[in-house]
Amino acid sequence: MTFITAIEYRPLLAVMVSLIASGLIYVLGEHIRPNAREAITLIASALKIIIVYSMIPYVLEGTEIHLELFSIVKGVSFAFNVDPAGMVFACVASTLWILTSVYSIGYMRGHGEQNQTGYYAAFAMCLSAATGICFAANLITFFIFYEVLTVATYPLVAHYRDKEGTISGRKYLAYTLISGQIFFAAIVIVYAVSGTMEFTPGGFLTEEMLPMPWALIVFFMMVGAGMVKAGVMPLHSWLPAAMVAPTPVSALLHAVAVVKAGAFCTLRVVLYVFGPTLAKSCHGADILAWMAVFTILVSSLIALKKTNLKARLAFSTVGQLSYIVLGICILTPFSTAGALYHIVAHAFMKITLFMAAGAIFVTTHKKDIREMLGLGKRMPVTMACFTLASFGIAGFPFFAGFVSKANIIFGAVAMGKPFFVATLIVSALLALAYLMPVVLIAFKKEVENPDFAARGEASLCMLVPLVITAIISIILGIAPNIGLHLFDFSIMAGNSIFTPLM
Amino acid sequence: MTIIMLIVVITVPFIAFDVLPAIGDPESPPNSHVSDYYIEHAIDECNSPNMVTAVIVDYRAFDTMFETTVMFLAGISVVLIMANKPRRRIPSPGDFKRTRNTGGTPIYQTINKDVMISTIEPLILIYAMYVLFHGEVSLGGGFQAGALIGMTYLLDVMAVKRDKPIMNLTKFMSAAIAGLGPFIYALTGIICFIGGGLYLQYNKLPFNIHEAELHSIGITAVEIGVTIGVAGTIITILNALRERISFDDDND
Amino acid sequence: MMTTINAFLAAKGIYLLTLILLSLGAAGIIVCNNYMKKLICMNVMQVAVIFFFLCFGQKTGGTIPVALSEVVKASEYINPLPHGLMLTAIVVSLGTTGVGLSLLFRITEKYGTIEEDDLIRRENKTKTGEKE
Amino acid sequence: MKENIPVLIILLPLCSALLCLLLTGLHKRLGRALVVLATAGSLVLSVIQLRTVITEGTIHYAVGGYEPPFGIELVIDSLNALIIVMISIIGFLTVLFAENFGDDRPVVKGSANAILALLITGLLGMTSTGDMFNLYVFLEITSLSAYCLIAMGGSKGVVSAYRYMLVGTIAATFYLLGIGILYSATGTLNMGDLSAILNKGGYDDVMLVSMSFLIAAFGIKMALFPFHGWQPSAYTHAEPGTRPLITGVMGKIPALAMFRYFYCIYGTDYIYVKYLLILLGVFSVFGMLYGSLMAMGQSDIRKILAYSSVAQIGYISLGFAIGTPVALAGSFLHMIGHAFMKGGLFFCTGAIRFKYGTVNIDDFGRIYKKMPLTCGLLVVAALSMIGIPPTAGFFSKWYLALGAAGRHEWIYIAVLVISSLLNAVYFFKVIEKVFIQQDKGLDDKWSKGELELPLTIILPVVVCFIAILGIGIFNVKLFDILMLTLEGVGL
Amino acid sequence: MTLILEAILLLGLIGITVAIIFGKDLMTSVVIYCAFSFITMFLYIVMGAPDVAFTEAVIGVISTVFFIIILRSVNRKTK
Repeated sequence: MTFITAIEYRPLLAVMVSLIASGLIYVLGEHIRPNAREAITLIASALKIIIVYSMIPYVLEGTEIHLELFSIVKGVSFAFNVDPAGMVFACVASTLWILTSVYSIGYMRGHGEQNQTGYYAAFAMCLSAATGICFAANLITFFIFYEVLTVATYPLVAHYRDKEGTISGRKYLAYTLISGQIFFAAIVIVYAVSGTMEFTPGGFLTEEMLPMPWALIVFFMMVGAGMVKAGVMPLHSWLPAAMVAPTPVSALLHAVAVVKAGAFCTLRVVLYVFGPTLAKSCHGADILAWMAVFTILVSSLIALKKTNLKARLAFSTVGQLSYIVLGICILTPFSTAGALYHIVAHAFMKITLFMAAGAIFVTTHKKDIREMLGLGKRMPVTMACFTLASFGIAGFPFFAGFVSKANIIFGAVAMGKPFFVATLIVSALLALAYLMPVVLIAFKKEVENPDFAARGEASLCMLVPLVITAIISIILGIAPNIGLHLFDFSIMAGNSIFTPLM
Repeated sequence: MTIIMLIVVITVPFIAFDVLPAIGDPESPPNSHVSDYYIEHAIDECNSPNMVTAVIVDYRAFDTMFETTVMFLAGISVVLIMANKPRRRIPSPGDFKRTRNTGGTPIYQTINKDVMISTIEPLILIYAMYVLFHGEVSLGGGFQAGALIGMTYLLDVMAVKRDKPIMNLTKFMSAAIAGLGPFIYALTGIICFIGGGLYLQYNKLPFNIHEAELHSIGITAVEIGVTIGVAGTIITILNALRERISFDDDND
Repeated sequence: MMTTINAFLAAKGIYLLTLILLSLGAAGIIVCNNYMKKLICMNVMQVAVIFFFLCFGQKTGGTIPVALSEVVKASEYINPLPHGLMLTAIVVSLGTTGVGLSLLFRITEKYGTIEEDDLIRRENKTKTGEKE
Repeated sequence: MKENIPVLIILLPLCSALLCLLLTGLHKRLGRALVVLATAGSLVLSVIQLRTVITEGTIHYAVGGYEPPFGIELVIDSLNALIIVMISIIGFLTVLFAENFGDDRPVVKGSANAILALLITGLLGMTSTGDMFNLYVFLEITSLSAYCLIAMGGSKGVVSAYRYMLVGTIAATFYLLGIGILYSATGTLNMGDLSAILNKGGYDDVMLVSMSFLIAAFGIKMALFPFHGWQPSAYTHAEPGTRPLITGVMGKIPALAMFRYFYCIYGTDYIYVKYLLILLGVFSVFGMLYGSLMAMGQSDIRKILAYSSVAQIGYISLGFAIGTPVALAGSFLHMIGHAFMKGGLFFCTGAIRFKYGTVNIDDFGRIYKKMPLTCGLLVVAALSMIGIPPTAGFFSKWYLALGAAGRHEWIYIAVLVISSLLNAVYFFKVIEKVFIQQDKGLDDKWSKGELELPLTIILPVVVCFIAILGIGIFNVKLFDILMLTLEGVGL
Repeated sequence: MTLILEAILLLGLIGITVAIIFGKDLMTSVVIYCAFSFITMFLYIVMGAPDVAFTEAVIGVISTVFFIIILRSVNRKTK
């Protein structure tokens, strides 16, 4: 029983819960009724939430939850370590899983999708991998889950089994596998020069281990994996292509697990492997920050031109994720906390937007923004949530996005980088520019669109999660610390990295 | 061109590097290190004046067991390869048929059967027995004996009309018998376990006689195994080939 | 004169000839177009390597390795070890030849030819209708 | 009896092979039952032997009671013992699996089982022997049975077998030539004794010349890059029931023998060693790239797997070319892991062929619905080939890369990365076909019973599945066992 | 003296091999190969290996018979 009750085993349990659920769904899925299959998903996600939340008090107290299972390769163990940064991501992922699951049930049934068994199994597997990424204590454990995530996402991206799905699946694999293999080579080099792989706040690599040109090369070999998943330009193009998948998958990709895993990877590499000192002295952080700035601006401009709602949202994600990367690369406690908190904020806001887009698609089969004239009449609740989330993305005060962006800006100011500040402000305006038209078109009063005459929201399964996430994103803006202490965690993580350097 | 290149590639290393000992030098490593032991101890350890026999069935008996197995393996390989039912040939060029009718007198008509069967074959068989049982004192051994028996069968098949040799073995039976030979060999080795010895350690055979005699018994048993194996294999291969190809042209 | 030739042969000559035989066999396997000839060349090659082993087993002034009396001196007998080894090698070569010949027969039966170039042509022709 | 285990492991399959035909004559199924029993017995004994070796150290078994260098010696160290377990497992599974293929005449069944058992014997013997010439005999047993099994795969198989036979005989002759040189220089055939003599010094030229012949010989036998010509067609057309053993294990054992010569016998002190290492490295690098590139162009799954074997053998010899203990351990982990991956993939191919009679990947559309178990293995094995954690392939690659980093051979790491990406291209092509392509509506040739396949096919599939993941997750255990032997070996 | 004899015999073998490689008639090749076996046997005796020679004598006959059996179903002429 100690296995269940002992606090050290909680991270393992959190990973195993969804892994077992995934296996069960794959093996039993075709033989049991859909209701039973989805019950497995829901039960697992509820369990996962309980397990993850139960660790919050310990982490708040500063207790180290450390679990070493066995040696995974000679000299390195398969180990979990729960720290504030990982906790932030884990809370987001597990909370959103249950919401997404409920939403998926509504979406998949409403849409009459094929291959639902495989879908739920792969979804659970992704969540398993994401949790593993949060709690991994060293590079190799991290890499294992990172690759599992890559592979498990592939069937989701290629869900429709048609030509388009195949092509975007290939694109996804090409980007992630190549970067993953390069990441692998970098891990080998890091292990060879330093002899350790444990994530340490403030990094464990030093300049003596990796002299200058090598440091920069290895830095980008490692960060590359994060950049691909986080969609930093020029490595972003798989993300819009993956839009062909069903909307819950997009939600997973954009909000819950995949791109966040990329951002998280960047965080781990920059701050826990290289550390601020080396990242700065090898200029890796600077270059990466400028790439993030470029991405933020360019992706917002591209988003302006897209008329497909999901594509527009996808480019919005590309830009927003670069906020996180930028926050990390500014290398101050504030900006780091802001970046971490942006994982939370963006997750809730973007998932609202995607769920809304999915709800619109399922009920009205509209994808193009220009066809949504007067949609507000038909789906007022959905569109209201969409509006709220749009404000959040733009970074209005009292929305979750504001808190994180403000922190990143504080950091940029502290480091004396006015251009970054300007970028953040400009991009907020651009975000308004590409999201507001949707709202305005939908709520345009003068025009009567015959398609949207009668009122008709999506099914409750879809509507409820949507409303919940929208409300959460407001609550998090007003009281960032409520309930889960996510903001505290972010601050703790920032401090733990930078305090030793002060 | 290829020929010359290959010759150069293979021979040059030997000319360039002086790696081989002079021929006939009694002091050279291959002639002194291990083999002196064999020459000096073959008689007292193995009770076998023929040192080659001592080497192959006693000192390196393990090799020879697998050598016999290789023969058996070759036999059943041929059986297996030939056992495939003939399929339709892809082209049907005329040359195939033409070459089959090369004409001439069938072999069995050119041979005096009486001389063959009543004189030559028994002689060869007796010689084979001699070679088999005196392998340890004079030239030859199980392998040669087996080959001689196989040759007798070959002659027999040539002398009488096909399908009517004295011992009409099917290829299945002969292959099974060929397997028995190496099995006898292996069994001899296993019997040594009973006396508490290692594999093929003849002096631990569980018989209550002098050690040197035990070696003789072991060697003889093993030689019989080799003989059966080799003879069986040769007969098997012959049978298998014969089954698919008309050995004589007596069907014309 | 005689001794020089003898010395040369002992040091290099015999080895050289053996190796030339071996390379001829190998080359025959490669350049011959006919599968039967390839098989014969394969045998030649094996024979050559047997010579190679027997070469350095020779001993000047030694007799064949069958003991003539109870007391033996090592220098009086030719090294028996290579003989033992090569007996095995010969047997193996017979086995290989047997298998090779039966394979050859199957090839003839199926393709009607044992010339390599004809065979490749016919193989390509039947690529589609292959039955395993 | 316990001290006789090393030789019993070899004897059991041998005796079963020798008696198989006789028993088949008595009753149709008796011979096969004997072979199954014998391989199972040999598997049990090999596990016992592995435990003994780990606790008590290397076993030296002098056959016939003659002390080496006068008699033949079997040497079982932890490395050998592990490989022997691997051979026994795959051999046993293949014997079970082969039941479902080939025609049913007693002659054919009996001889085929006998030859399979002899192939296992040969492989086991090659692994455990400590005598150079004995190795040759086992090499010939292995090759002859392989020729025959390849020839059983139809008329194309016969041609491939014939070509393999010619090339294989060249290899065997080169091997004899190599050991002839060694014997002529040292006068011994025992590997331990030889090693002692060679390491006294003064044998540099002998080592160079003999090693070049041995590299060519083993290169041909293991299908190392420039010598791989026979391999793709032979692997493709081999008898479908025995293909897992031929493709999974047969190429590895010559590699093990090469390792023995290179590191255990020659050591790394002679002056030519670095040239030989570079030579081996070049072969492996080109092999890895060439094999993967060729595999990308194929549509017959057997050909894909055959070419991928060329690449995977490159991984193994890359470890030898790097030469540090860690890299060597990586090589052997890959050897063991790859045996299960490639064996497993061919079990899958055989199962699909058994059920639907096709080997072309274009026909594989959506078969995962009808054969979930087989496709599960297919995916796991393919991921392992690419090197996705936590499968076996990743960890062997890890140790190889670590070894390369330790010697600052950055180019090898780059090639490892490129090669795994190329692997990914063609394996995801197969996975795509299996999961995404439209159903071709092939008719099921086996629809008896509840299960998707007969039990004799399901068992190998499941065992391989477990083994690939198990070797991956518990690789450190294997690594420690390997290190017992490899600790002082290498650079 | 034996060495010179060996050398002469080896040269003969090389000649035979060349004849086999360039011959146009397979039957000739096989028959020459029989002669090759015979010379080989002789050479073994010269080298002091009567056991090997004995074996070679027997095997030479058997393998020649095998060759001839197969040759009956194969086109004799070659390019």
